[in-house]
Amino acid sequence: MTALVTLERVGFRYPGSARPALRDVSVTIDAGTVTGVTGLVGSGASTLLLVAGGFAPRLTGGALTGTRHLATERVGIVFATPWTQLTGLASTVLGEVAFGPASLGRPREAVLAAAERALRDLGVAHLAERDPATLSGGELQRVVVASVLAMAPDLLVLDDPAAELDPAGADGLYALLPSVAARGAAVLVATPDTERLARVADRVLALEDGRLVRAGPATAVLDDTDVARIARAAGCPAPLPLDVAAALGRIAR
Amino acid sequence: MNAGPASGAAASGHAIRFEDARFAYGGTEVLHGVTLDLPAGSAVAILGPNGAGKTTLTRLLIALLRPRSGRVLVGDWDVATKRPDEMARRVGYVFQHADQQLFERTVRRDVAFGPRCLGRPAAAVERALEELGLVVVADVHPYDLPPPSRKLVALAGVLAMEPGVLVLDEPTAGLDRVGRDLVVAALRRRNAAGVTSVVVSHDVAFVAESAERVVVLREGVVAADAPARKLLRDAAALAPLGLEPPPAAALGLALGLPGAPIRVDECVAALQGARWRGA
Amino acid sequence: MIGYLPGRSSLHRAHPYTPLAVAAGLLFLAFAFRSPAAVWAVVVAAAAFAAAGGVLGAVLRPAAMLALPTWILLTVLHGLLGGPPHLALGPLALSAPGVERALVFGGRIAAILFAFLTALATVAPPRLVEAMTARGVPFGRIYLLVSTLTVVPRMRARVRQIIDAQQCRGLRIGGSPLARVRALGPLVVPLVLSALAEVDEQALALDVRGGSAAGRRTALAPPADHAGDRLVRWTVLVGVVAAYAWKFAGAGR
Amino acid sequence: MTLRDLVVIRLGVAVNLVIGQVAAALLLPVFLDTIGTVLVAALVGPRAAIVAGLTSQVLNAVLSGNFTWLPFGLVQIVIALYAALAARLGAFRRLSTAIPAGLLLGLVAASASAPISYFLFGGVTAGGVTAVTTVIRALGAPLPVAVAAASYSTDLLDKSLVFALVAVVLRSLPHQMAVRFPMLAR
Repeated sequence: MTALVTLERVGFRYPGSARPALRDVSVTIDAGTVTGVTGLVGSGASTLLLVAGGFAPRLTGGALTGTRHLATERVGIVFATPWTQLTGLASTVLGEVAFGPASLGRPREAVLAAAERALRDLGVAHLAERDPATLSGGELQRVVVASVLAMAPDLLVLDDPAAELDPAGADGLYALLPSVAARGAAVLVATPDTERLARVADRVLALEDGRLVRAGPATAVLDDTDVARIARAAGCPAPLPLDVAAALGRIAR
Repeated sequence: MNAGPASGAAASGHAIRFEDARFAYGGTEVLHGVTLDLPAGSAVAILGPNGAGKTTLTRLLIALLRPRSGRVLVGDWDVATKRPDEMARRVGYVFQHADQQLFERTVRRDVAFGPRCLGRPAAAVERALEELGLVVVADVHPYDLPPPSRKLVALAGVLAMEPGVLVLDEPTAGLDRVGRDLVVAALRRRNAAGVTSVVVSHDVAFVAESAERVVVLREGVVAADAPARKLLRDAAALAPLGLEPPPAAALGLALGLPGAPIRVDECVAALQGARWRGA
Repeated sequence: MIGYLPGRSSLHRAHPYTPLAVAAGLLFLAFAFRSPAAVWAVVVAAAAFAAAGGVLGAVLRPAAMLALPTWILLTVLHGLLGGPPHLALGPLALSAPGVERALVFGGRIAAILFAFLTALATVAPPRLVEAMTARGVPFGRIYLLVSTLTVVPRMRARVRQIIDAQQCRGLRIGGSPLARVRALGPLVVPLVLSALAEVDEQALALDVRGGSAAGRRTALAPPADHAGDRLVRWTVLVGVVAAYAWKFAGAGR
Repeated sequence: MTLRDLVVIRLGVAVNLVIGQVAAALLLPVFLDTIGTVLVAALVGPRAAIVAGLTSQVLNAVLSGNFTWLPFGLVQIVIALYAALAARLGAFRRLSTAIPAGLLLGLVAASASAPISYFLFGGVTAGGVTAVTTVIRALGAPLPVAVAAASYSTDLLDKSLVFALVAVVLRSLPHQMAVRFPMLAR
């Protein structure tokens, strides 16, 4: 596997803030994998996404320390709120998704092909002619992801992408991430929703107070899903089961 | 600021009654005669698909909307006769995007805004900050905090008003486990003191932890009204809502744990009581 | 008040710049003349413009609603309160120069309203975006003109929500003038702060989709610019230049 | 101009376009529709503020259908430049300087809009101002005086409130947001 992002002893501080948001983080992110980032609010998960994606300090200001190597310039980012991420320029979903490739000045046919492929990949091809303003939150967030994927990013970072969605919408969105990785991109997703993260992440990074405290497969890193809490109380040794199916074989009378 | 009646003053809660309440936006009726009786101190969750009328129902409680016919009562107040700022003495309403309402320069001052408008004592402000773990950031600007923490600040601002009824719209979106546990604890504490809570949420695990009773709204009518312990273990009833039983309930069911647990601590107690072993 | 009305008229099919150029030309012409007859000739031309777009009926109502109050005020301001000589009109004595002035100013207003409401009703915003993109208009200009319009409904909803939320915290919307001025703070400050808090997300979302790309963007469906379109636009330009030449040559009256 | 500046300008324009809703809810007889322009002037600078003002003028016409306001775009430029200068001189640091600066802007803005209104439209501008003009004219004042007096009285209240509100907003900015706007530090 090729390392797409390499961070060595990276620290980051936002402008105007005395406290570093990241401290001494060393990690590599590989192409073709889904990496989860989790931690309590304020632990630095969102910051890690911005730094790994090369957005901080370029667009946020602030000071980066340590070494960051980013093997690509094609990085996509998705946030929780779909409405901050639309251009507001297009009157159709297809137009919205085509905005990215069109702004690169590629030929018309290539732009449309990229947009249509991204819509198909996310299962929203049937929405192509709809006005984005008429979509539900779940549909809109898929369109946002499609818009970013139309740029064919090598690295896709998502910051709690399902926070505003209902459970069905959230499940649908998380289920897409492994397929994005299967096409060769590295996916980096931060969320406090450890249950869903455990289902899709090849690897999970746990942050505490800006430091990377654990990294590894979900079962080795996560221990705070509802099921894991129950299993721990039942005396299960680590690694704890994270969902109901895993727990059934581990708890017995 | 507002010299209202003294009757709504803190501590004990209020019962809620919907009597054949109907509501229409323009010509389209979205609530078709809802009748509900929620005694003081009840912990109620409202579930339902988008567009079922959940938000319409809760907005009636604070007079942001008035029923077209029928009545909505909070204690002995008919909401049709009150303005929202008068209802605020009895009903604390936390909006889904409540972080957008913050405006003061410190967390503490923003939490104190509601009590100040109502002329209520400031002691409740410190209690609310403490309850939601905000004491350490009390002098920080709310917008210098991450968005999920801002949600807690907004909730604290409503708790500090010490309303007899709490209405929370999707309070857990984006919160981490610690934040969710703080919200659950605050709700349970209020329920025990007689405060009525009404929670609108898609988050069934949170509903299981915070509600005793679940009302399901579908297309503007009450489709189900059952104890949470019954409804949240019923996969067939939840499926049409796009929901599944919460993990604790599902595990309890799969293992056949006694006492029909739906909460994490109930599962833990059941497992320890029956001497289950983890492997 | 009025927006785009789908149709198949020559204006609907024209290059989007053409109706806009005609509307702008009519505005300049309305200010070029100072005699009531000339100004009202421009009004007739503007009405003919609306008829050509098949929107005369649709434009008449909003134009009348916008123009009537000002016409009434003009009649009072200039007709009734104007200087001598006065014309007896039943019980009223109207100032003759005042009436002339009211006709000129009222005509200008009518011409501007007809011209631009027609352009608004016949130029589809997505086609305008395509036309501007094809012409290489800088992204920022298109973004500000079009994207801002799509953001307005959401901002209105947010204003409503902030008013609701502060009322639910006990803020009285009403009372003495001083109380109402003081209520501005809790309503305006959160509107601005919550919007500013989203600025970075919006800038990042645009950035990853090529918002800062330097080259020319691809227009996906550039509207055709026919010889007839260009002829009309040149005619308008020549007509306006001629009218002002005539005016400044001292023949405007 | 960076993407971020562009997003801030769009925000300012959007605030201009919707803020009337707040004034209407509070039944206050003011427009406040330059608050976004003034804010952009203080946060980003004069050029961005001019863009915000002109865009607001065009979009206001598009949204209301009242295109007769277009020539008043000139006033927006005056407001943008004045606000940027006021920000540079620190007028927004205190209410006690912001309000007089706003009053002065009221005079300046009215001095710019009254001639446009008088020469192009015979004294007719946005609804409320024209009604005041008519009343003053009916009391016996000559037309140019009536137009000027009406513009001044409405603009003074409006612009002083706008400046006061922008001062409150700037004072309420969280530290981490404020440091992102180099204009503020000056």
